[in-house]
Amino acid sequence: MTRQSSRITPVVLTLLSYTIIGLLIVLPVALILHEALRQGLHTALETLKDPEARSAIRLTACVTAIVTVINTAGGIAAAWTLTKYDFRGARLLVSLIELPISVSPVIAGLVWLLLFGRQGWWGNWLGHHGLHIAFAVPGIILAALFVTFPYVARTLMPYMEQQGRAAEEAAFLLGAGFWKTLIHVTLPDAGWALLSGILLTTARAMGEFGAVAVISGHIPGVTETMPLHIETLYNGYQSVAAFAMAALLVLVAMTTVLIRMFLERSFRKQHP
Amino acid sequence: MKLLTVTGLGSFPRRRQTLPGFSLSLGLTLLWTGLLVVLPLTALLLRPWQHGLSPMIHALHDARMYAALRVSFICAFLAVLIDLPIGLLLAWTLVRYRPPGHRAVDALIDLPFAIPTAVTGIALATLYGPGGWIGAPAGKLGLKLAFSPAGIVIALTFIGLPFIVRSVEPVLRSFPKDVEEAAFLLGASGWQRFCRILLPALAPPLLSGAGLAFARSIGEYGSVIFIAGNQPFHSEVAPLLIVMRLQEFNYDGATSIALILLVTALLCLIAVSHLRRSVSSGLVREDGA
Amino acid sequence: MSITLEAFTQYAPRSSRKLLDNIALTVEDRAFVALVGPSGAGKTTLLRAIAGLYSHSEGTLLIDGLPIHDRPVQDRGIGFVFQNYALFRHMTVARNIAFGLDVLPRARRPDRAAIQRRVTELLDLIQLPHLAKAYPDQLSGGQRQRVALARALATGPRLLLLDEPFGALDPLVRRDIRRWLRDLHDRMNLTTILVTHDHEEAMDVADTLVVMQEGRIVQAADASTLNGAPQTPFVMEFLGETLKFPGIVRAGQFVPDNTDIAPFPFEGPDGDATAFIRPHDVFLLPGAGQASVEKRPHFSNGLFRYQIVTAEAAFEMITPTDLSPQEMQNVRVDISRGKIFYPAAASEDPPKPA
Amino acid sequence: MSITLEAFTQYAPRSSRKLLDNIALTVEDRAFVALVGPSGAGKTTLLRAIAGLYSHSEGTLLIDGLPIHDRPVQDRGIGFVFQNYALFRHMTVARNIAFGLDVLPRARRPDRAAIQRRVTELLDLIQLPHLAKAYPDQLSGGQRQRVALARALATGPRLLLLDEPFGALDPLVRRDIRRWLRDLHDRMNLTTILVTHDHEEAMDVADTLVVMQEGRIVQAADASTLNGAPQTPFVMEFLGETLKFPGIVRAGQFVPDNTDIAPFPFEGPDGDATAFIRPHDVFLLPGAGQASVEKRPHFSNGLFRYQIVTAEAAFEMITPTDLSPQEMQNVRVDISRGKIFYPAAASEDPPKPA
Amino acid sequence: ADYHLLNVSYDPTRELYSDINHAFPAFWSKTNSGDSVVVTSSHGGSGAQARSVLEGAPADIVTLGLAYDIDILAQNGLLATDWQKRLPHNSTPYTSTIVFLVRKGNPKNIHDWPDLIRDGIQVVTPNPKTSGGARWNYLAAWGWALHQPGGTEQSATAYLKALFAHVPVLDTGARGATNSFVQRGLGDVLIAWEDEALLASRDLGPDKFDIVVPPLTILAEPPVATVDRNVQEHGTEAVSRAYLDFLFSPEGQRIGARHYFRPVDPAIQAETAAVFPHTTTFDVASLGGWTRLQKAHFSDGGVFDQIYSH
Ligand SMILES: Nc1ncnc2c1ncn2[C@@H]1O[C@H](COP(=O)(O)OP(=O)(O)OP(=O)(O)O)[C@@H](O)[C@H]1O
Ligand SMILES: Nc1ncnc2c1ncn2[C@@H]1O[C@H](COP(=O)(O)OP(=O)(O)OP(=O)(O)O)[C@@H](O)[C@H]1O
Ligand SMILES: [Mg+2]
Ligand SMILES: [Mg+2]
Ligand SMILES: O=S(=O)([O-])[O-]
Repeated sequence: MTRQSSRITPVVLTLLSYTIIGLLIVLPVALILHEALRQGLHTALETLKDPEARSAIRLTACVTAIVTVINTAGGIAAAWTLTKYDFRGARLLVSLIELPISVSPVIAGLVWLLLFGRQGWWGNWLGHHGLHIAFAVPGIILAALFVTFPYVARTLMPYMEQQGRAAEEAAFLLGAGFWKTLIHVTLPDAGWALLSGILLTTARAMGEFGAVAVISGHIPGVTETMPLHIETLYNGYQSVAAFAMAALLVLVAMTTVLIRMFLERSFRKQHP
Repeated sequence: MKLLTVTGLGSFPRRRQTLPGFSLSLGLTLLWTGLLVVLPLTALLLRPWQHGLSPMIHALHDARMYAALRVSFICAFLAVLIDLPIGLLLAWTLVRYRPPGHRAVDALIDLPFAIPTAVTGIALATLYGPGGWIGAPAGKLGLKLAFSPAGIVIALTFIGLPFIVRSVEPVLRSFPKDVEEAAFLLGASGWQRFCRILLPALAPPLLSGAGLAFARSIGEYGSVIFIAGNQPFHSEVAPLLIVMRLQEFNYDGATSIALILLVTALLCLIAVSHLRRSVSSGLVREDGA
Repeated sequence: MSITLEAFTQYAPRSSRKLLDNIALTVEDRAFVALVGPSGAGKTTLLRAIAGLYSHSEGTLLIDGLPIHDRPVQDRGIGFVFQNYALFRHMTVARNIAFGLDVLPRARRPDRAAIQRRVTELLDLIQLPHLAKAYPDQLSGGQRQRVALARALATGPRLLLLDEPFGALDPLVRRDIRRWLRDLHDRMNLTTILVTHDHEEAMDVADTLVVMQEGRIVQAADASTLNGAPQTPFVMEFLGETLKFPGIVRAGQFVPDNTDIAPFPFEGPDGDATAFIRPHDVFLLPGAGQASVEKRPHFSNGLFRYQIVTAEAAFEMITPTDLSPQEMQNVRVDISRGKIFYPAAASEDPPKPA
Repeated sequence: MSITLEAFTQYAPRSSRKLLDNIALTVEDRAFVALVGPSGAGKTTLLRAIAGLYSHSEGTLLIDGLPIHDRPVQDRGIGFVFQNYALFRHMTVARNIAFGLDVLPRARRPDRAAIQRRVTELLDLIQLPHLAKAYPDQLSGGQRQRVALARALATGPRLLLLDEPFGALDPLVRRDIRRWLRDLHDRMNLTTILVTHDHEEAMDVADTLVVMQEGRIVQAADASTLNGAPQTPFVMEFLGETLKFPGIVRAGQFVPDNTDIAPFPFEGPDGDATAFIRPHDVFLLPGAGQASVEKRPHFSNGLFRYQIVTAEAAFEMITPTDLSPQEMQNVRVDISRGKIFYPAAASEDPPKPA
Repeated sequence: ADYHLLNVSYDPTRELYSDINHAFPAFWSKTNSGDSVVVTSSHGGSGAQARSVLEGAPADIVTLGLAYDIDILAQNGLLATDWQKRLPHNSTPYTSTIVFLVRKGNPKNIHDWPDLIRDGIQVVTPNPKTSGGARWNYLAAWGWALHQPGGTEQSATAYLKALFAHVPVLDTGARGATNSFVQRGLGDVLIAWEDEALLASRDLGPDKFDIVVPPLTILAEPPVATVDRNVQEHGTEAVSRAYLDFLFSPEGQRIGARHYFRPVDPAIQAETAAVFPHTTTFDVASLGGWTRLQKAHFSDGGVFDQIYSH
């Protein structure tokens, strides 16, 4: 179908899009790596050994893990409920689940303050009972939970929708109960979509800034996640350390993206 | 999603679901959604009224808020407008031409989503600032990119790009080859095939991608504040104003603006989905997004 | 295993639309029943109802005399083969087949070796012993179909429900596999209900055919009853190529409107009526009329197909004899083996057989 | 419009695998040709090649004596109907049909009214005048199929290429629409090439059948030639239910291995051979042997199907006569109307007809 | 450690408190028989930091950019309203002033406040709504304008309006503004804390920046306090108090001077006089005091908002 006349178009369009990618995405990433390595790899790595840096990395890993587990579990339950059953109010539930995507990160932090800040509804009372949520790790987790809330459900739902219910019904008729069907039949088949949702959640949870900034209080070693610590470092004229940590986050982000791509590819190969 | 029918509301007996586990999974879903979304948003809904109507009325009379909303919305709109052709071009190149390195590029596209927004902000501000790799040459040409609304648009373009590409890509990939061939055999030129056959099919995903990018953009904070300039009435975005009100210990004001921002964002999303529905007339089978 | 439905009505989810309307059906133990009917007739719905895949229904549905939901799924002894197999794509063929055993509660689950043995046995049965390790996506349609069957048989069900299991297969393979299925049914003492929209297939394999239309059972009988005494024009038309000749019943005779067609005796009330007949039941009365006959291209099974051209219409007949040119001129048409239906019968009333 | 292919070889995109291998085929102007063959035989590939949808091929492909790529698409006069219609989902039926006219360069494009008229005309032709404003997703399979046809016909092509156009239709509708297509072909003086995997359909509608296997043409002939003188066992088997009896040719006789089957005279070289025969060409010689016969359930078109049980094997025959019980005992089987193929023929060599 | 202290501070004190936090434990264990203490400090725009504490950040000590931010905490019951009387010098261990940082060689020839509003000059200063330092900057300009012959509130407002018209970017904190000027090369002049400016010109880029001290500027007094409610909860009253005392001690004062914060101890003042350029200053009290200024200028709809409203 392609005639000689159109041989040139692919080349032009490819060059154009590669240029755009270069300017818009590669350049900022290159800048981050460039700044991080300005004083050599060794210095960059040294900065990551700083106790506050390490505690930021630890906190980020911990928050990410908790958030990913909770939102994955919730996302699976939601996707399953919404695609495998018919019930009234399903549409409303879908809208609610997707809502956080259109909520500003700042608001995502703010809403928790309204509940758990000292000026909020329950913050004082909880504080008196020794429970600190705002400006402590639980608050950060809540903010990250809110921001990454929809991703697993959103990636799973279209896939499960298209899966239909036949396999589940078959499993049911073969005597499998809810858990067995979910674990042995539905999830393995939706594996790729699930993983890609999890990776999105992970990436976003690690990198969240606005929401966490509102509720964190920037307490180094206690409530500073990596993105917040990057800001602190940058403001402390420790540009190399800041960019080294940023580069670390970028590398992790790239890894998740690569894993996602790889999974997708092997998935396509398996189910052509 | 099947449509909810209104017929026979409550006129038939309660039915059990075919598959087991309905109450369990619905319960988990409701608990999860209730605690993490409904509860905090309820707080946001109620808080502005806690001290009567006046904070909200005051917020509604605040020209600065309107200016900030305008900046947020216009910049987000422009960014999406820029993202649309770029996203379409990228998706097209990756899916159709599969040029050398397309896999790597495909992976790169998700980066804006994954890189922490603050890092994005610092990197872009450095890059496009007066001394930056791009900012310096642009400055010589008399272009001021960073610390102006143009900076906001740049940051939001960066943030929104993956949304467009990722929603167009699968539709483009699964677009039936024979439909294009049919058009070819009926004599349509390459351009005619693109405009009359592909574009209408891509319009719904483009729109929903645009809707998502837009919603994300108007709320964007981290990547914007570093590059925006943050001048009231000029380059101050709505989320920053919320933070500012908080800083003034003005919770009622902050929540009022937050609520207004949220409601406007939702209205925009609803408008987009309506638009999308009218664009996809005839495409009865929606693509589940 | 016997199945009894009485006044069984099934509603569409979240609506008051009836998918099945007042169904009465009894399936005896060890019967082989085929559900046939046009698309949308409710065949799948009925099959799924019997499997217990719906719950919002009215009326009686008894399996071996017990309401279906009274027993846990594992004890129901029902094997179900889905229209497009619903195999578990991420499991090997062997794991697919073993699934029903794997998910048994530990107390009742056979040990690994026993499950392995059962799988091997079933793989032999479906003649695919070499494919144990393959994934469903690597199989052809016919192979998938057999794997789905093996999976349904693994737990030793006594009732087998099959939803258009041969839909995706090519005609020659189809025949083989349906024979094999019938054989299996007989050997294993199963009760089998098969959904198909192919009436020839149904007649070939089943003892009883249940003809469905718009959520109701129009007629349930064996093949020769259905052929000899179809209850409604719909049944007649659905079960094969049918020619229709409108006419009138008068004084113990059916007189077709088309004068090239010979009237014939028929006992019934006077009035407008239509004769329905299969092309192979049409005979020619050479020299007795005005119609002419043309030979059509090759037809199957050693039969010939002729086009009969009358002044008013053209239609086709089928016959095993190769007509000579003189037999093809000035013919009159004999449709006395046809069935007469009165107009009302077209909708609801029980018709009188011709 | 005539088509000539000579030594035509088509490679898979970006590989050296041959999808079509050394094809030679001539399609006369106004011919109705059916391409038949099992799945993967290359039918679609050949049709697409003729439409000019490939560019990387070897050999000659001439349309009306000219290489296909020498003319712009609009001037080729080819209408193509895709297997799953490939309708434009976002356009109404009318806009779909008008598409080929809408995209003509302004200079050659008819004015709006003329296009409108043509669309109306085609909608009438396909008997769907009321559906002009409907969208493809709102149509049934049969309706879509006809819209696809109308769209292909809008620009007045002289060559019509159809890829399994009836795949999704139910058997009764299929017959009607294929008759209608044949009619259209005759009325509009088209040259038509139809891909199908249903040999009965091909025989019913086409003048010439082209049987394909693994990218090659095995035989191209009319239906009776194919039936009377199939070139290979594959052709024979592909064109209908076939029984196979191995045996040996010796001294002017074919002697089946199965002793319940009567030997019959056959002129050919001595050696191992196999007789292929259709079930309806089998006859019984009652009282002449050891085999017994059982009646099978109902079969179509007034025919009967019997199972013949010999000491060595069981197989089925079809006959229009209802056998009496004594005719069913101690029979010998007459297969003298079968065709004999020698082993080599099973793969490549041109066979000798029996 | 026996004690953990959290010092919630403002932006330009990162380096200062980093040193103090190192020095203090030794000081403490000397007087308290080996008790160990670890101090962490958190930095950000002064207003944002005050809000964190107000909302529940577990600060033992606040060392903020201006008294008003601590007043807010006091008004909400986190500490006594007379907190400023509890320590010497109005609880201000160091003072500072507001100065100009310009590019090396002062190419735009900037010497005094009027130079800032010349055509083509770009001024970098953070947002007074979110940054304490920015409020000092703002008030320095305001006070200077009032002190001019014939200076009135109108003329001062007009000056500020002209000044902010030259500001291309409003960062949220003092450090953000410094970064814009220093790292991203934005603007011709940065209005900054004296300590911030000295740090930048002497430590970050001796060859890149010059300091310009305007003849008349404000005396900035960033105060410190313990957060009573939190220290009671944490049981850290004594050690927190000791931390603040340490700031006033000679050692604390010297560390401050090392980071270009002006000591309040006269002895140390004399000792380090060479570090600090001489200038004339006025204080906040002379402008009407924080509460009045805050309300008139920085509250919603105040003078600062009017500057920007069209
Ligand atoms: N979940 C459902 N909700 C609403 N209507 C349904 C549902 N399932 C089936 N139907 C409707 O019930 C009717 C019967 O459907 P069913 O699937 O039983 O038909 P069928 O006889 O199996 O047809 P086919 O031969 O096409 O498979 C159809 O009109 C269908 O649209
Ligand atoms: N684009 C392609 N790349 C590689 N192989 C192809 C391609 N298109 C078709 N083939 C292969 O060429 C062979 C012939 O395919 P084709 O579609 O022509 O078969 P067909 O006769 O139309 O079969 P069916 O009846 O299933 O439609 C098949 O083995 C197929 O896998
Ligand atoms: Mg069905
Ligand atoms: Mg094909
Ligand atoms: O730290 S500041 O309050 O001066 O920005």
